[in-house]
Amino acid sequence: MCNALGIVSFGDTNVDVLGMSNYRPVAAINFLGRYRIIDFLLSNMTNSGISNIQVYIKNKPRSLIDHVKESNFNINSKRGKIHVLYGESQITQEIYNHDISSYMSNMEFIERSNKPYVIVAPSHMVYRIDFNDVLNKHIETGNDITLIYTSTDHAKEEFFMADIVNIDSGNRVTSFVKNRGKYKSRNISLECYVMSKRLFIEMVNKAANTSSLYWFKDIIAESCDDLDIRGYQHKGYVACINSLPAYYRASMELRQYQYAKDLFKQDWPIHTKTNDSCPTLYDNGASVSNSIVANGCQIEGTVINSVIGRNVIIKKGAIVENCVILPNAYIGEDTKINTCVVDREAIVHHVKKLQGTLESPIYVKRRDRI
Amino acid sequence: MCNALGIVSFGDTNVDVLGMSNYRPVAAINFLGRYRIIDFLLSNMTNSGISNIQVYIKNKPRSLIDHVKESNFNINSKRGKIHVLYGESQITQEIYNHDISSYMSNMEFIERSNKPYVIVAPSHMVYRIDFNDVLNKHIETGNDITLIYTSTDHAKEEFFMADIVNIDSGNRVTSFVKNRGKYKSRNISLECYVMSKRLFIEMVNKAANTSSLYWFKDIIAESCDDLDIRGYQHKGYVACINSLPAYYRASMELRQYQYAKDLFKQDWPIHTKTNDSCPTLYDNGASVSNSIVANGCQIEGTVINSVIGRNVIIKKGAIVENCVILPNAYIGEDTKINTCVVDREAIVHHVKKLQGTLESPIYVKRRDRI
Amino acid sequence: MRNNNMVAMILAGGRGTRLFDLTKKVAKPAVHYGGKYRIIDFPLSNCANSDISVVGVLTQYESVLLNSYVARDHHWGLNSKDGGVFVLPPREKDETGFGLYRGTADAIGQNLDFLDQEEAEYVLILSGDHIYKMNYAKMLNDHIKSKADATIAVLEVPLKEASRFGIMNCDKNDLIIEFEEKPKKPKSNLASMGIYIFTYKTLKKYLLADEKNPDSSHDFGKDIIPNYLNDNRVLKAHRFVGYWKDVGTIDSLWEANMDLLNNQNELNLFDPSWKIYTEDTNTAPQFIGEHAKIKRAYITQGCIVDGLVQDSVLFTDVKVGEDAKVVDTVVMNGAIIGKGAKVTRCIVAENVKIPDHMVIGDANSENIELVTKNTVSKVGVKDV
Amino acid sequence: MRNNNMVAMILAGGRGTRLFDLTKKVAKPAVHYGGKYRIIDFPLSNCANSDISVVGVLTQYESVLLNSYVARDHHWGLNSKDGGVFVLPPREKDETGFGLYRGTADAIGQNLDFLDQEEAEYVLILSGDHIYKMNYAKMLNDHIKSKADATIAVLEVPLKEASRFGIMNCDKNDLIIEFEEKPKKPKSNLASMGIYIFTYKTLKKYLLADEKNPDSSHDFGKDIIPNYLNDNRVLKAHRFVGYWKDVGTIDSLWEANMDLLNNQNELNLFDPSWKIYTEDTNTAPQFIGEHAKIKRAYITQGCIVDGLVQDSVLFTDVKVGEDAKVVDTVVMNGAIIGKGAKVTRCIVAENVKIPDHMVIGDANSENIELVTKNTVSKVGVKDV
Repeated sequence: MCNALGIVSFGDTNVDVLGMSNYRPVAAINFLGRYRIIDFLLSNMTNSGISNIQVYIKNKPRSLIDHVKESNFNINSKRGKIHVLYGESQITQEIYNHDISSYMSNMEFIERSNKPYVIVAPSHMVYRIDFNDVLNKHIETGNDITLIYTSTDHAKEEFFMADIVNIDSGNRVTSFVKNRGKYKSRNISLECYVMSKRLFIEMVNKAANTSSLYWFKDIIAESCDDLDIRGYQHKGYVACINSLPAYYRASMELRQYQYAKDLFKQDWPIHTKTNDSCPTLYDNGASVSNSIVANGCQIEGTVINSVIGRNVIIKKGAIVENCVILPNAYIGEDTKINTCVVDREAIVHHVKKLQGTLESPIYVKRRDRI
Repeated sequence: MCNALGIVSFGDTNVDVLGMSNYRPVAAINFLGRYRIIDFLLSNMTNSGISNIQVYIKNKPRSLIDHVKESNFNINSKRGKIHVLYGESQITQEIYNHDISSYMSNMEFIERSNKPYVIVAPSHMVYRIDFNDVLNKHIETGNDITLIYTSTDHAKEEFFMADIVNIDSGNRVTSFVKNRGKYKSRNISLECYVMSKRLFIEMVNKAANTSSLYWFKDIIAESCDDLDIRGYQHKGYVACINSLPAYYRASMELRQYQYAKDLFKQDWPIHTKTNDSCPTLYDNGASVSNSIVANGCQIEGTVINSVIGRNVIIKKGAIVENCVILPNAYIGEDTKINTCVVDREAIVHHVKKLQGTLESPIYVKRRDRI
Repeated sequence: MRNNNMVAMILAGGRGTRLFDLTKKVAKPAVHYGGKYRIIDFPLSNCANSDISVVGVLTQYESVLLNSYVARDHHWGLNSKDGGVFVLPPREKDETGFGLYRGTADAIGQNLDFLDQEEAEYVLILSGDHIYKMNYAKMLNDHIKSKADATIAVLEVPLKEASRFGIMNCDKNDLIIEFEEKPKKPKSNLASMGIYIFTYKTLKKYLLADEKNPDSSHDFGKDIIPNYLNDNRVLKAHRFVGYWKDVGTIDSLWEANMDLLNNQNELNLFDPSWKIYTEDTNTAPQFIGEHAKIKRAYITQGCIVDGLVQDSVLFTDVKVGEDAKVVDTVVMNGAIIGKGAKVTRCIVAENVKIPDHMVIGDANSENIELVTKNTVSKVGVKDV
Repeated sequence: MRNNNMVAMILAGGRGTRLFDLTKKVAKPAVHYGGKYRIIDFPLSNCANSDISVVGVLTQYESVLLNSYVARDHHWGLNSKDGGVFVLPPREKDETGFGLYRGTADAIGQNLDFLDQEEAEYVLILSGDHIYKMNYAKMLNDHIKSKADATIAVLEVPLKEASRFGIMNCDKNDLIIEFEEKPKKPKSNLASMGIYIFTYKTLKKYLLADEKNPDSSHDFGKDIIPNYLNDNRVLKAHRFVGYWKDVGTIDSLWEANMDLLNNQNELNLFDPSWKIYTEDTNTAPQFIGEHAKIKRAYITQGCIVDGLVQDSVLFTDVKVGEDAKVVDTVVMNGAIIGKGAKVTRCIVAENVKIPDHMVIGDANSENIELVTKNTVSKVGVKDV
């Protein structure tokens, strides 16, 4: 039982999965065939025994509310609650639409929680963690804030624009800088903070009083000297989904079982909204390899190195290679697509060939017919 | 089984329960101690076998979404759905924020319904009706639109600014006018329309094309000559809650069992969100008469001719007369209040006397401490 | 949430014969209590509030209502993905054929496959007919910390009453060294509440052995606990402080209801942090009429009151007519007290209709009178 | 929603002995089918899709898994406020004591109190082990329109096979005039599907009378329907057209699975307007490895495939190793096909692990081979 309130924060202005986030918050983007990105963080929280969770979003709440309310995250329906919150008053300028203003306008709900700790984390970082371990360590050490980070040797290619965290020999966080891809090996902040609820409220108020443009991470960065902020290294797989290429890269990595098995453990279910689709029919003519396939698909064509979402139809002669196909999309006969991201309910039919690049995969819009 | 999609519309600009609707849509206002106003319409729909319902709201969706999602309206959780919808794009001017623009921006969901009929009704009209009777009559008659109305002899005092509907001897609707309280006996529209889904979509499109300021009722009014619109008289109790005095009047009427029994029938449950409050304790010193009391209250004072919401505390020596007290309010020792509406979580403690009038009852704001 | 893998098993097979007509068609755990509850709401809500997600309910006698009542597990929020309330009646098996539960231990022993299937690590044994609020998560912590094989919840009772209970004699660390069932000369005042936590792996061995023992009465108190003690297993006493009531008789059921009239009562059903959940009835709020006089009463939704109600508890959908007098009385669901009727020191059973002007019960009676449909038809109408 | 007050009662007590080891620990209705389903998902989903909200499941034999499976009624959306799936095993009663269900009619007869409590107006009797999609709401309309006392769903079968079924002989309005159980010379080809709608009030009378009849076998087909016909009650035949399968044997279970490989199959599980709901497993999507070759297969979540799968159905969490060959085979939940193993014309039971390089089954076998843990340990490893 994790004695903490879970707070799902939204990413800052550097998090924007181009194209896809026009239709929903990054948290609600479909991922790996049957999930939404937020499922991984919410499952981390509920599997850790956190049953009161606040999910903050910036705008376009509908898809996320529907998803969260209709998923079964395995918590007691009377005692537990996953509460989707957002600013109800209109924010005149996008620049003021940050996490601090959301926390401030929902402070009543934060104060009402009877948990002594908070665990704040954004949903665009995908990994598997038992928050009990982090919280126990935090309590044992007795420091002010514990920050989860990952060490990577791929900081040149991955985690672009994420926060590099500098840690001294005593494991104390000394400063943050943006990762602009200059160095290979760096410690990257997962932007997940563990602290007492009291300190969290104090920090939020302080941020609001300091500047009306401050994000929560700004006030954290500013407090490195005054507060005892310690690092907690997470050793497993991490994907940082803050752009379309990053989304694409994570999908390509995780379609391979050797990466994915770190996220999917028997005793650590990833909860999501079931769609009650039937199994997938690999029909005459199908040829599939090196791919993730969700249920409900009807495949008559060729699929190589791809992620195929729920209820996708791939007709005869189609060749889908290095692609991410989101639920309910339709790939028509003899269509050849390579290195594309095809959004929900899109129909690729008349265009017979599409070829993107790793740095900029082709994006086919939601409900597009091409 | 009512073969219709339920559409809960929002009231036009004449519907504003002053003060209370600052915090939530009229649909979500607490009513009769344990309900929200919308519960009566939603129960009408689900009890009639309508299990796919769209609830449209103008703004401040949170309280209504939470209420609807956490209530149990007794529909199959896989097959049925109560979908709360609202415009996600910002509307720059309030004047454009009308039902037509909501329908237009959610047309995808309306089109997706596989029901051949729609029943459109606003939640601020409170009554009990089996929509099967109306729909069967509509199908039998074969007219274009069926409109439900009530006949009243109190049009001077009640239904102010509601629509008077003029009906010819053939039961055909000929025109509408606003009720400005000039005449005693009138037929009042309950703004509930039954028609085919096809015609509904047609009318919405027509309204949008005609004027960007049109409400759905405007296009209906304009179509009296072209379409066969018939009246369906509802004979039971009706309350029209479109202002604070109207809210107050309805509460005062329905705290009397002879009126309320028309709404509360054994075989017609009013579904709502349960709060799991314990029963009410009438403690030493309590004196209660002619009132509705919800569960979870602790009463040590006097209550006369009032509606007392869930978990209200009324301390020793307090006298509550002709009042509507909303859930979780606190009436302190020796406080005397008469003809007041006390909103949720308000604390009346230091002010020892409050006296309103029937035309303008005193309103104590949500979470106020006076 | 399955944090601790503790599965609760509620023994709900009791006939409750001393509750007479109240349990004629309804198992005792399903008897109404406290205005809107049924007794089994208490262990079920305690489970929900203690983060337990899987609950087995072992039923046997007249259980159709009880079974369908507990099966609606969303009432207690126990409908999480991996959780649920599971009705476990005796059943036919490939190997053993079909038989009734022979005792409390046999009831669990016959459901080891259920516990295996739910991957129980700990088993919490509860009774379906006690009224109390208790945090079983804390008891589990105690069990784990003290490395016990079994932990038994105990209550301090007055020493002179101790001989009515199963008494635990403990060392200074509250480890149980001796168990005496209804001892004539009790050595301690720690009474077993019939609430046990067992480490499942060990319990399973004992239950399998007990199943085969022809001399066993297959009872936790009489057989399993003594066997644990004989084998020098670690048994921990977990002290409980608070309201606890076993409502075995009409008088004690009445008393337990009357306790709710005390605004200082320890059960405190107003506490929002430990709610007792129950069926969600579709009833209107309470209508208190113009002739009503209410002096100290505990009244729930659906009641329509137009008479005097004093020191009484009214359950869902009770109607009290004009000029009726209900004093020191518990009126169960749907009962109607006719105009001018007078009811004193009674429990009025469900749906009983007391005719206008009938007088029933006595302010000075030694025992509480149970008013059933039979009573009403037998007693004549006395106009006063 | 309780629009029509029709309560469904699913007879789920069958032992299914001809399914051998598949039903050793699991009642037949709980047997897996079609990748992700259990057989009883079909009647339960049909109920949900037909707007029925209260379903009783009559269980008897080895029912712990089945009971806890159906009790999680939110899987079928059947957890509405007044609805639910209620497990109804035989139970002890005040009057009658305790006994097993003696037949299909007795199973309902012993649960009249449940039907009374749920205020049933019509009772729909279903079998828990048939695979089909059917709109019971339409059948009820038929029942009401034809003012029948009972309505029986019937299926046209080839006349030469008709002698294996209960055959309904009807007049031109499809009113049943005669019922023949497995007639040698069938007069019609309308076979009873064992699906009945009864008007409850009438049925109750017949069931009460039947309970007392010592000569009755307490069966709907053998006793109740003939009694109705004798009394000139109105019995309607409701014609069903579509996919319907009773999977009583290993071969027919295999066939029913193979039917799903046909993209034109009448069962059409892809239809979004009539979904078959089932347990929500927490499995990852399918991982298809780099050596995988999939030719006509029906595969569900949680599978990890790196070999050849041809004309086969893989259930949840199946693993197929590199160079393995799975042909004309049904592989049930959690089974593992080792590297280089070859499985042909088999049903591989749940959690069976086929060792690397084992060869099992025969492309020309007359019957389908059921592969269990025993099979695997008995058969030697043949390297090919």
